[in-house]
Order: sequence, then C-alpha cells, then structure tokens
Amino acid sequence: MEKVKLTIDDKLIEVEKGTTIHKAAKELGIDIPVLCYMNLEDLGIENKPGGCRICVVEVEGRNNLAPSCSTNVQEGMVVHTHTMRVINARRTVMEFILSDHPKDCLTCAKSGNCELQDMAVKLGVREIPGQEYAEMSEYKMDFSPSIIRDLDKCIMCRRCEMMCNEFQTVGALSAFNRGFESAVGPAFEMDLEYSTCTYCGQCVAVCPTGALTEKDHTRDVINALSDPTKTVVVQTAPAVRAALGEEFGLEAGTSVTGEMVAALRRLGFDHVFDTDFAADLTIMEEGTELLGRLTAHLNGDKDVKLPILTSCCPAWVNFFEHNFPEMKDIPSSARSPQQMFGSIAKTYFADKINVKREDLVVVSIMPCLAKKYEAQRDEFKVDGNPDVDFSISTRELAHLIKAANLDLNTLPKEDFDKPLGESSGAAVIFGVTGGVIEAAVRTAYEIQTSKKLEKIDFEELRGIDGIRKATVDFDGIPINIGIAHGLGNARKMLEDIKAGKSEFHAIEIMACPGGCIGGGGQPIHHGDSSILKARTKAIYAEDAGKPIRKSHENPYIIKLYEEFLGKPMSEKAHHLLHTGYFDKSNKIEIS
Amino acid sequence: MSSIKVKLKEQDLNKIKEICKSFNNEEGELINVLHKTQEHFGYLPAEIQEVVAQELNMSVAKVYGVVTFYSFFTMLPKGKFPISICTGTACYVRGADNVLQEFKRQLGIEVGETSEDGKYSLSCLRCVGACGLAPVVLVGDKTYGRVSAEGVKEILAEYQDK
Amino acid sequence: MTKYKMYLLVCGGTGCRASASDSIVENLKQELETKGLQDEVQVLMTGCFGFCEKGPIVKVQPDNTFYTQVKPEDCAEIIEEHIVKGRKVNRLLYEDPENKKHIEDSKHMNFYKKQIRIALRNCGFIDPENVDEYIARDGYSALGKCLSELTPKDVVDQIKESGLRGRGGGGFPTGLKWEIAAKNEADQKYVVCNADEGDPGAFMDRSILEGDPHAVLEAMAICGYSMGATKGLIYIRAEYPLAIKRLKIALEQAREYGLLGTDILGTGFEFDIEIRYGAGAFVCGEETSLIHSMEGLRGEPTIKPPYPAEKGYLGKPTNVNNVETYANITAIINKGANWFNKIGTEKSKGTKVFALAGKINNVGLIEVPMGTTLREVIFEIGGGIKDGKKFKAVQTGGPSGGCLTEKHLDTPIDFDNLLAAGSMMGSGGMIVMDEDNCMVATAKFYLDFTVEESCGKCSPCRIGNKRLYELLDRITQGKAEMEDLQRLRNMCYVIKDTSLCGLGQTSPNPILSTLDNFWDEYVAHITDHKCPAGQCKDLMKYEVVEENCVGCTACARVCPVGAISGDKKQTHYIDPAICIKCGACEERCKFDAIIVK
Amino acid sequence: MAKIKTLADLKKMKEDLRSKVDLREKADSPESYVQIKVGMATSGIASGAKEIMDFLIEALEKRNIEAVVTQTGDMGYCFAEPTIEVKKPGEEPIVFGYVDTEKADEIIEKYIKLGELVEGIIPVNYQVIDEDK
Repeated sequence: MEKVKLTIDDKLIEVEKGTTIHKAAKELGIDIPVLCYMNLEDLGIENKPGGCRICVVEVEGRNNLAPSCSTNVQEGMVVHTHTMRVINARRTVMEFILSDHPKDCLTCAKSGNCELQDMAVKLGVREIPGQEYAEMSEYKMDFSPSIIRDLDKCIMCRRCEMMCNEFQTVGALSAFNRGFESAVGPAFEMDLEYSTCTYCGQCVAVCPTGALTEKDHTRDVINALSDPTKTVVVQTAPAVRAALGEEFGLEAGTSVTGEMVAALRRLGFDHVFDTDFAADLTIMEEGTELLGRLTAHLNGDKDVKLPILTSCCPAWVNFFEHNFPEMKDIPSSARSPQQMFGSIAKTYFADKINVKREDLVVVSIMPCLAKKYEAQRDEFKVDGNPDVDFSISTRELAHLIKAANLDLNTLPKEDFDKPLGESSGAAVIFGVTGGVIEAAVRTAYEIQTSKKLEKIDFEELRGIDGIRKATVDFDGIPINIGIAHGLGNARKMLEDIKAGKSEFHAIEIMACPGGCIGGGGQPIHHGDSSILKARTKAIYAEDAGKPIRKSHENPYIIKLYEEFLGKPMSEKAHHLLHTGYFDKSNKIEIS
Repeated sequence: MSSIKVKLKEQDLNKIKEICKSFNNEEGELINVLHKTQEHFGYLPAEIQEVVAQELNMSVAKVYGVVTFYSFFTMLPKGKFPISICTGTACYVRGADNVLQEFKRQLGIEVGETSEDGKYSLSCLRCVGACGLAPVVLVGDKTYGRVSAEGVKEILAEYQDK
Repeated sequence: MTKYKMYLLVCGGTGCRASASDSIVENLKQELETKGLQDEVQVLMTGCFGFCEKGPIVKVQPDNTFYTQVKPEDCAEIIEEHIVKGRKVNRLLYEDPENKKHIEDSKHMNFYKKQIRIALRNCGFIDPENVDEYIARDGYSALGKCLSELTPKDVVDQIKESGLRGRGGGGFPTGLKWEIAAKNEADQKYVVCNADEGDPGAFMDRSILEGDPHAVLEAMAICGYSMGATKGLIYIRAEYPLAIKRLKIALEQAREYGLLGTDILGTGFEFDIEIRYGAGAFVCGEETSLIHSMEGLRGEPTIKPPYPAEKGYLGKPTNVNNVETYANITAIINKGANWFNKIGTEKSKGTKVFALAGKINNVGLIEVPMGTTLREVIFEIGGGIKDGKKFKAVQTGGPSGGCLTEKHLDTPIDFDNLLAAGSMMGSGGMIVMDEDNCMVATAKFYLDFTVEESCGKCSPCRIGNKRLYELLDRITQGKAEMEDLQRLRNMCYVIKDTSLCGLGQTSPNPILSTLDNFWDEYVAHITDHKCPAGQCKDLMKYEVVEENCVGCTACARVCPVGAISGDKKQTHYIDPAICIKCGACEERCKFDAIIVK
Repeated sequence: MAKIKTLADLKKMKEDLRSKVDLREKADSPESYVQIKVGMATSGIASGAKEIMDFLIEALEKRNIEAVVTQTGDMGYCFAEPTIEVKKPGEEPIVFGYVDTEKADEIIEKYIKLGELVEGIIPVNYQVIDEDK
C-alpha cells in the first residue's frame, strides 16, 4: 500500500494513501471533533456526507477550511487542527446548528447522552447570538408504537437516512425539502406507521440528538408495579445483560446478568424471569419445524418450502411482510421468544400461580424497539389483552434502575426465578448474529442423528460478516446454512430465494448489525463498533459458562412439554407458540 | 402498521405506468418521469408518487425527497390561470417586489397558493430571460412586460370573466 | 435553390417572442406574398440579437437596417416602404440617445461597436432551426477537422493553448479539464453540457441554445473525441421550452445528416447526445449536484475530490462544461488557438458574454473581449443609466458575486480582476444599479435567493445563510445595532470558509462587497434609521407637504388601501398605520405634494 | 436528408449552401466588398430600378465578383433615374445615372473590374448642391 507523509499540528506522520485527515490525526492522538461522521468499522457502515462542517481543519495552501472526515491526506500536506480560525469556525457553525435546535434539554430523552449537547459543551458555546429573532424549523411530531420522531431536533447528519436506505434497504426515510426546510422523514411527512418502516430502530441507534428516540413505556411499568392488584412478571432478553452495564459506567462487554436480576427484584417485579427460557422453547418449536421440512424435502416432497427462515426478529418479520409478502409462508411459523414467553406466562404460569390473565402484567426488557410494536400486534392478544403488556428497552430499564437509586456496581448477583428463568447457553447466544441458528443446530443435530455433539461451539457460524455461509454435517447429510444480519443483506438472500438460486436449507436473519446486541434499544454506541464486538464476546462467554448448553436439555422446558404442551408442534403448541404473517405491501387500487 | 391503499382512476394509473415504461422503468430516470407525469396531470399528488415509486421499484420516500427538492415540481394543483412573477435580479431592481405584493393583495393569496375558486395561483420564478421587459409577469403562457403595481388590476381584469 | 436578394431577420429569442415576434414573422411573410416578393425576400426567425431593451427587433439585410420595438401591425409598412420603395421606416429606427438621430445601419450603434462575437457569432444571424444555415457558416467543419486531421491529444492541446477558461463561473482552464477526463481510463465516459442556467438575471446560455444550438452539439462531439467518450448529455432547465425545442430539432437534424450517431463523417467516431431536464434547483449548477440530478437523485453536492473527471455520471469519468464554454470551441479549432489567445487579457483569453440588465438604457446580451472595462460596457455599450440617474453599483456574478462601484469602473474585466475587486465573473450576469437601489436591500435580495436555493446538506449554508438574511432584514427595518455588523462579517467569513460547495462558499459575497463599498449605507440604516436610497419600506414614511397640496384628491383615488383622506380642495393626510408604502400616490401627484421621509 | 459520409462531402455541401448566408455575411462587413446601392424610390421602380437590381445581382455573381447590392430610397437625382451608387473597397462612392442593363453591364466590366471610368457619372458636388436646397 502506498504511503503518504504529512504534517499535522507540527507532527510528521506517515499513513496509507486514502486515509482521511481525521483518521491520520487520530493516529497521532489528535482529537478532531466530528458530528455527522460515523463509522462502524468492520461492519461496512460509514456515514460521511461531510455536512455538519464541525470537523473542519486548516490545510496550508487551501483557500477554505477542509472537512477532515472526508478529505484524504496528500503527500506533503500541512494541517493545523486547532488554529483560532478553525476554533472560531467550529464554534460559529455550532451556534448556527443550535440556533435551529430546540432548547428543551431538560426533558429530552437524549439529555446526558446527546452528541450535540456534548459538542456544544466541548466547543464552549454559551450563548446563541440572534436567537431571539432566529426562525426555527418546525415539523409535526410522529408517535409510532416504537419510535418517536421530533424533527425539530434533526441536524441533517443523515445517519438515519443512511442506515434506513443503505444498510437496511427499508427506504422508509429520505431527506425531503430543500435548504432550511429540509429534514429526514418518511414520504409525505406522514407518520412511520404509514411507511415501510420495520421499527428496527437503527435510526434511533445512530441519531446523535433527540430527533429519533424510543417510545418510552417506563411510566406504564411504574404504574403496573405500583398497582397492588397486579402481579408483574418481567422477562429479559439475552442481549440486554451484555450491554446494560455500559449505562452504569462499566466497560463494554461486562456481563451483568446477576446484578440485573437483583435490580429488577428491587424494583418490585414479582417474578424475574428470562426470555432465554422462551428462546429454548423457540428452538424446540423452530428446530422441530426445520427438521420436519428437511425430512420431507429429503424424502422428495416437492411442495415443502426450503430454506426455512428464522422468525424471532420482529423487524425482519415486518420487513418481509412489507417487501416479500409472496414469500410469507417460508419463514418459520414459530413466534419470537418474547411472544412465546408472554403466551406461556399468561397461560401455563398464570394457572400455576392462580392469577387471572388480566391481573398478570408481563413486562419485557428488550434490546429492541420493534419488540414494542410486536407486543401490540393483534394476533398476540387474547380478548384485547396482550401476551406481553409492555416492552421496554435496555436504555429504559437503565433509567428505571437509576431512578430507584440502584447501582449495578454495588448490587449482588442474584438468580432468575423458576420456572421461567432457567435457560441454556444456546438461548443466550440468541443475542448475536448466528446465535439462533447455532442454537438450532445444537438441538436439531442431536434429535436428527440421535448422537451427542462432540463440539458444541460452531465457530463456522460465528463472525461479523454481513452474509455468512456454512455447511454443517448432520452425520452424512450436509446442511447448508446461511446467516445474514442487516436487512440489506437479508434482502439479497431473499432475492436469491425468489429467483430460485438459494442453496440453503436454513437461514438466520437478524435486522440489526451484530444481531440483538446491536439493537435499536441498546445503550447508544455513538459509532464505536468495538462496543458491539465486546458485547458479542460477553454473550459467547456467558454461553460457555452455562452448565446446560443445549435447549432440549433445559429441564424446565422438558417439564413444560410434559406438564402442558405435550410435544413440539402439538396442537396446543401450535395455538400458543406459532403465528401467521400478513401482506403489508402498498396497494394501488382503481377507484 | 396497515398497508397503504392508493386510489386512482384506471386510465390515470395506466398513463403513469405508460410514462414509466417509456423510460424503461429505470430508477435513474425518476426526474424525467416526474417531468412527464406533471406535464400530463399538472401536479404530483401523493397517489401519483406512490405509483411512480412502485413502477420504478424504489422507495416512495425517495420519490418524495426528489419532488420536494426541485421547485419545478408541485404537489398542489395550479389555478386555471397560473400567475408567475419573475423575481430575477433584473426584474427585482426594476420593482418586481411591488408587483408581487400587489398580486398578493389583490388575490388574497400567498406565493405557492391557489385562490379558493381555483382560478388563480401565484408563484415566483427566477428569470425568464426577458430582462428587457422587466418586470415581467406570466399568466399561463402569456407574457406581460414592464408591469407596475398599478398595472396589476388591469391584468387581472382580463381574466375576470374567463 | 432560390436566391434571395434580401433578408428580414426577426429576433426569435424569448424576450422578443414574448412581445409577439411570432406574429411579426407571420405578417411579414403575408405582406411579402401579397406583393409577390416571397421568392426575393426571405423572412427568417433567428436567435437573439442581444438588444433586448428595444425588442422585438427586425433586421433587414444586406443593408443592416435595424428596426426596434416592431409591432405586428408595423409589418405592412416595412414591406411597402422599405422593401418595395426602398425607403427606411424612420420611426422604427433606433434613435441615438445622445444626439437623437436615427441610426440607419446597426453597425453604427454604440451597442454593437465594441462587441466581438465568438460565442454569439450565429445568434441573430442564422435560422437556428435549419442545420443547412449552420453548415453554410462552416458548421461541423471543426468536428470534421478534429476527426480527420487531429489526434485527441492535439485537440486537448489546442484547447489548452487557447487559454479558454470555463464560462460557468469558476474559470477553470477548459483544456486542463479535458485532459484530466481524457487521462482517466474507463469503459464509458460522458460529456455533459450544463445548461441549467440558474443565475437570476443571466440568460446567455439560453440565448446561445436558442440561437445556435448546433455550435454546442458540435463542441460536445469534439470534446467526446478528445476524451474518448461516446455519450453526451445536456442538462437543461425545464423552464426553457424554446431552447429545448430548438435543441431537439438540432439533434434530429444532426442525426439525419450523420453528424451525430455512429461512424461520423466516415471516421468511425461515434457520439450521440441526450437531453436531461433540470427541475428548478440553482445548486445544480454545481457539477456534482448536476450529476446527481441527472442520476435521478436530489441535487445535493458531494465533496470533491473525487472530481467528475475521475468519478462522475454513474461513477464514470465525466467532463462538465457550460454552454458558453462549448460555444467557443469550434471557433478555436477552426481559427486556431493562437487566434483565440490574442483576444483578451493575459490570464483570461477570448471574449465573455454578459447579460446587461437593471437600471441601464440598453438591456441586452453582449459579447466583449476580456479586458473591456466596466465603464465601456455600462456607458458605451449599455448606453448609461436609465432616466439620467446616477450610477451607483454594478453587480456581477449573480448571487455569488459582489457589487462594484464607481472606483472599479476602469477595471478591465477578467476572471482575476473581478475576484480581486471582491466580486466574480460568475456566469456573466451584470445588473446595474442607480441611486434608488439600496445596497443593504440588494444584499438581502441575494441572500433571500441563496436561502431559497440552498440544498440544505451542510449546516453553514443551510442555517447560516438564513441567519445572514434575518440580520439583514433587521438592518433594513432599523432594528439592528452596530455590533451586529461585526457579527455579520464573522458569519460571512465562516460560511465562506466552511460550506461544502460553491453555493455556500460564495453566498456571503454580496454582503461582504456591500459592507466594503457601502459601509455608510449600513450605518445609516442602523444609527439614523434611514434608508438613503429610499427603498427600505420599513424606514420610509409618505407625507403630504401642506403648502403644495391643492386637494385634487388624485392621491386618495389612486391609493390602493384607502390610507389617504381629505376633502376636495383641502390638504390631504396619509395615515401611516394603513399606508403600505407602494408609492402610487407620490407617482400620481402632479404638485410634488407627497414626499418620502 | 441523406447522411454526410465524409469530410469532403461536408465541404462540398458547405460550398453549395454558401449562397444561403453569403449575403448576410457580406453585409456584416460590407466595406471589404463592392457595395452597390440601387435607387428605388417610387420613381425608381417606375423607371426600372428593380430590373436593374435583379440584373446586377445575377451579373455580379456570374462574374464571381463579391458585392453587396442593396436598395435605397430616392437618391435625389430624379432627373437621372434609375441611379446606382457604386462603392469599391477603400474608394469614394460614385453615382451613375440613367442606368439600364447595358449600362450596368458596362459599369461592372469597366469600372468595377478594371477601374476605368464610365460615362454617366453624376458629380458628387451635385449632391451637395441638392442637399443645400
């Protein structure tokens, strides 16, 4: 690779050709502030519109200032990153941005975690000259079941637009209007509800301000916990425990399962359960379904649909309902772990503790915003009562814990309650890309071959590439497995299936980068992909440390089938644990 | 999240499809498609944009993003007599603003609006290149040169009974 | 072929057509037929003559008679008197504003005396809808010469040697641009003509396309040959229907003759051109925006590098030049780089087309050699200021340029001099202002334009320009303070320093140049709450001068809002709360009884 | 329209089409050509000026003389109609009276081609006197 020598702040450095000034400066330990720029390294996600103009630097011989995030180094370049000209420019530009930004930081969901706020502090902005007569752009608020859009706070960094279009290929968002009136939103500035939005929440995950936030359900949870007539149970998704610690100053990748359980108990939840239990249940159902279709296929049944697609990611379910409705019988009919949990909690468990359905409140803690929408889907309600009453994100849980003056750093480690709190390592890895299919393989292999797995870790299914392929030997039968994370990657796989070019028997799809650990409800990563990698590591470590590593070996799952469901895919299981999908594509009608 | 239903007359739907097809349904031809469509329908309401998006296999948000970026495209129908006031520099220095204000006053509408009876709509455009006639006003295809604020009444009178 | 003895050339530019030049053509033809002269005298609709002030123009050839402000009903007289009887119709002749004499021969008009027409050579001369006329004027011979006598590199070298610089605003050396595009290897390359003239008050590109479309097509083909491109695209404003129509005709005719298409002139060279339509976005004059717009996207600029010459339309090497630049190419090839580089100044070669407009006597389109002074342009060619008022400023370069004053009048016009004077060449709009134009309001006008046209991608342009506009608005309302001027200046510098594309990098120029040249006027608005030019309405008050008012009620009758009261033969009164400051009363009063304070 | 297949074809075509714009081109810089003005007032037409004009245009072209023939109003020499004014490049104009086709032919052959004087010249000072009246 060709090298380029340049000087930054009087320091000489040699970097690869094609490096940006910002990156070269970083290597020298010089921190040039950036706002719109975002790079999730190794995930192929980069936002580089060069729009905010905060990262400008002085380059000798150039008339104007150069945006360091998007200006490549050149041989002999002399760069000054913090001259008075630069400092004045950054501050003035920041004043411009803030002059068109609401000042309601007190009640903003992003307060304290806002990149714009941090930048204002960093650049020392203390007043906004001319604010008293500065016109501010105004848009209507959008309250969807999962995401709240307050475009008054949009600074046109375009990160959400890039995630929605390039990474997810959902296309719900686009920049609209021009100049001062421009912002990013759905077509016709309608609410997300009327768009192709999947509620994956990746727009929220990357938004540097409070323009895109989750719909907050903490008030509902507080109300439920305060109501003496209600029995409140909580379930926590696998990815939450690997990230929650970040909100309490712990290093990324610190698993806080025990402390989290302790905190939930102190918050007053009557039963602290684990979504992982339902993940094991999912494997039983989905794995059985996979084997059923596979066996039929191997026996020459031409009508059987293969590959089977996982269905535990609700954003992914929304995605194919919108974009590939003609393929809605291909994904597994198994409900997601959140919904399986809710269903079992409000039947099996409610019966067990003798509480009426309507007096049992199920709260889920999810790394995800699409789960909020999923919990509200009509098919997951019985007489209007939802199986899962409220779904709150990892971030919302952190707020609740903090509000209760609890600190994960000092809480003891405690165990989940039984019976819906026991889980296998296979369930834990649901939180990362490739995890669901690995969990399924662990179980399906042993059921299909009646042999014990010698090596439980399937390294070939792990990794961070957007699309991965592996062939697992089922005792002589090669099973082709595909894995995609990111809906753009999923789209490619679906197009292949549609075109009859897919060689896979089973495909796992997760909407978010890295799987659930990178979900839209997780602590904000602020563009640091090492955080996602650390979370992944924590998940695999948790799996490795579990005494039970395979779903079908979870004793409480076995018991659930014995006592209640019968066997996987039984009629009862079908009724409680499976679902169907809908065509949500836009229709043009003739009037 | 319910699916969106767009209602259009069959012949309109077919017309849009025909226009898209004439550009090979290529996404890159979006602006040309929008030009042709607006030429035919006079404006680009949401329904039309939905169909165009579907035909060109692209997101309707993007179509909307493009429609709202370019001032030539409009989502509102124009009046029977669209009035455009040139606000190019040459017209400006010769008093186009006074003319514009007078039109606004007489019609009781703002720029970009259409009068309640659908008769007039008001818009500004940047230089029609008839700078020798500044200030210039267009009503439909007809050009009025050297218009003064006092002359506005006269121009409108021409269309009173049409 | 009929051998005509005389020609009646009727201007078919947008301005003249707006004044019924279509019916003039019709009537002239009809009159000729009545007299049985249709085989001796030909009526042609040509491109713009440039003298838009007095349009519609009818020029009689070969005697160069220049009839101005011709009405369709004048046609019979022209035929009867001039053609049949050989007597010029004096009342339609151009009158010299100085000695009030009719000028019989257009060559003696000051307007044309100092002009050298290269880019406009065929405008107002040939019928743009007839390729034969273009060919008769050496059309396509430059392309023929390139294809059969010159290598692509020779062509690039010729253009480099000519010293031609881009006429779209930046003034980048055209030859260099072609060279870079030629050097970047690719399976497909594109030649793009930027005809999205967005500068309000500039219409040279439109006039060229309307008057001489083949010149642009031929030049694009030459460019394609030089860089190895087979596809050309013309990005033209949809608001230019006439130019589009003539371009389409020209393309069709060129294709029929095989001057576009495959195996051009038997040389194996292939080149064809498509038309793409702009949709009203000034920022699309910026080449990266233009390319995105052609790709069907929002016309937002992207950071350069990569330049279009490396990665342009559909990611392929693309050369973008504007119309006027292309219009110079064939002359350079035909007459040689050395002929061209002898015209003009040291660093700016050739001529430049300007659209003269504003408070000037001869509004129109002119082409002068680089190095002509502003004084020559405004006072000789332009005929001075309208109504004998005092020259105040000339704005060049449109929304990216600045206002130049008296002290700049003797500056020879070229790219570098205008830049040094705090303005820029831009596309060639030249708006002349007199004592009645307020310079703060002028700056505000331009900022209003920039705010409207900013794409919104980068924050300094999106928000900063809005803040500049707001502050200027405060000044024109008398609500600003002196410290605000310091802040205004700082905002200007930062916006220039940090904006992504040329739009924002130059948008503060109208403010900075007026701050430099008309500081006192800003101060007067702020400290005295007065607009010296009497333009800023918020600072104006119409009052009745008691001793002059005779109570004729004329003012009260003309007032559109009923702000004037007073009985007949009594002194009238203007209610300042109702008055909208339209000035109608002042104009109507015959007794100088209404004054502006 | 047939395709133009070679550069030579284009050049030939250009030559053929030249006459289309020839007159206009010359009018742009008439000082470099022979300029002939034919007096064509009411009396001019009656006295055959139009015929002379047609003849001159054709005759000059036949002889490959680059000239611009224009018409003008009454020259003020009513007694000598039809009249023509001939101005050779760089020379003073000369007015001829009683011009018929024969005379016109002679003017071309002798005066324009060879520079010899031809009978029938109306003295320029006549014009001066005329104007004084």
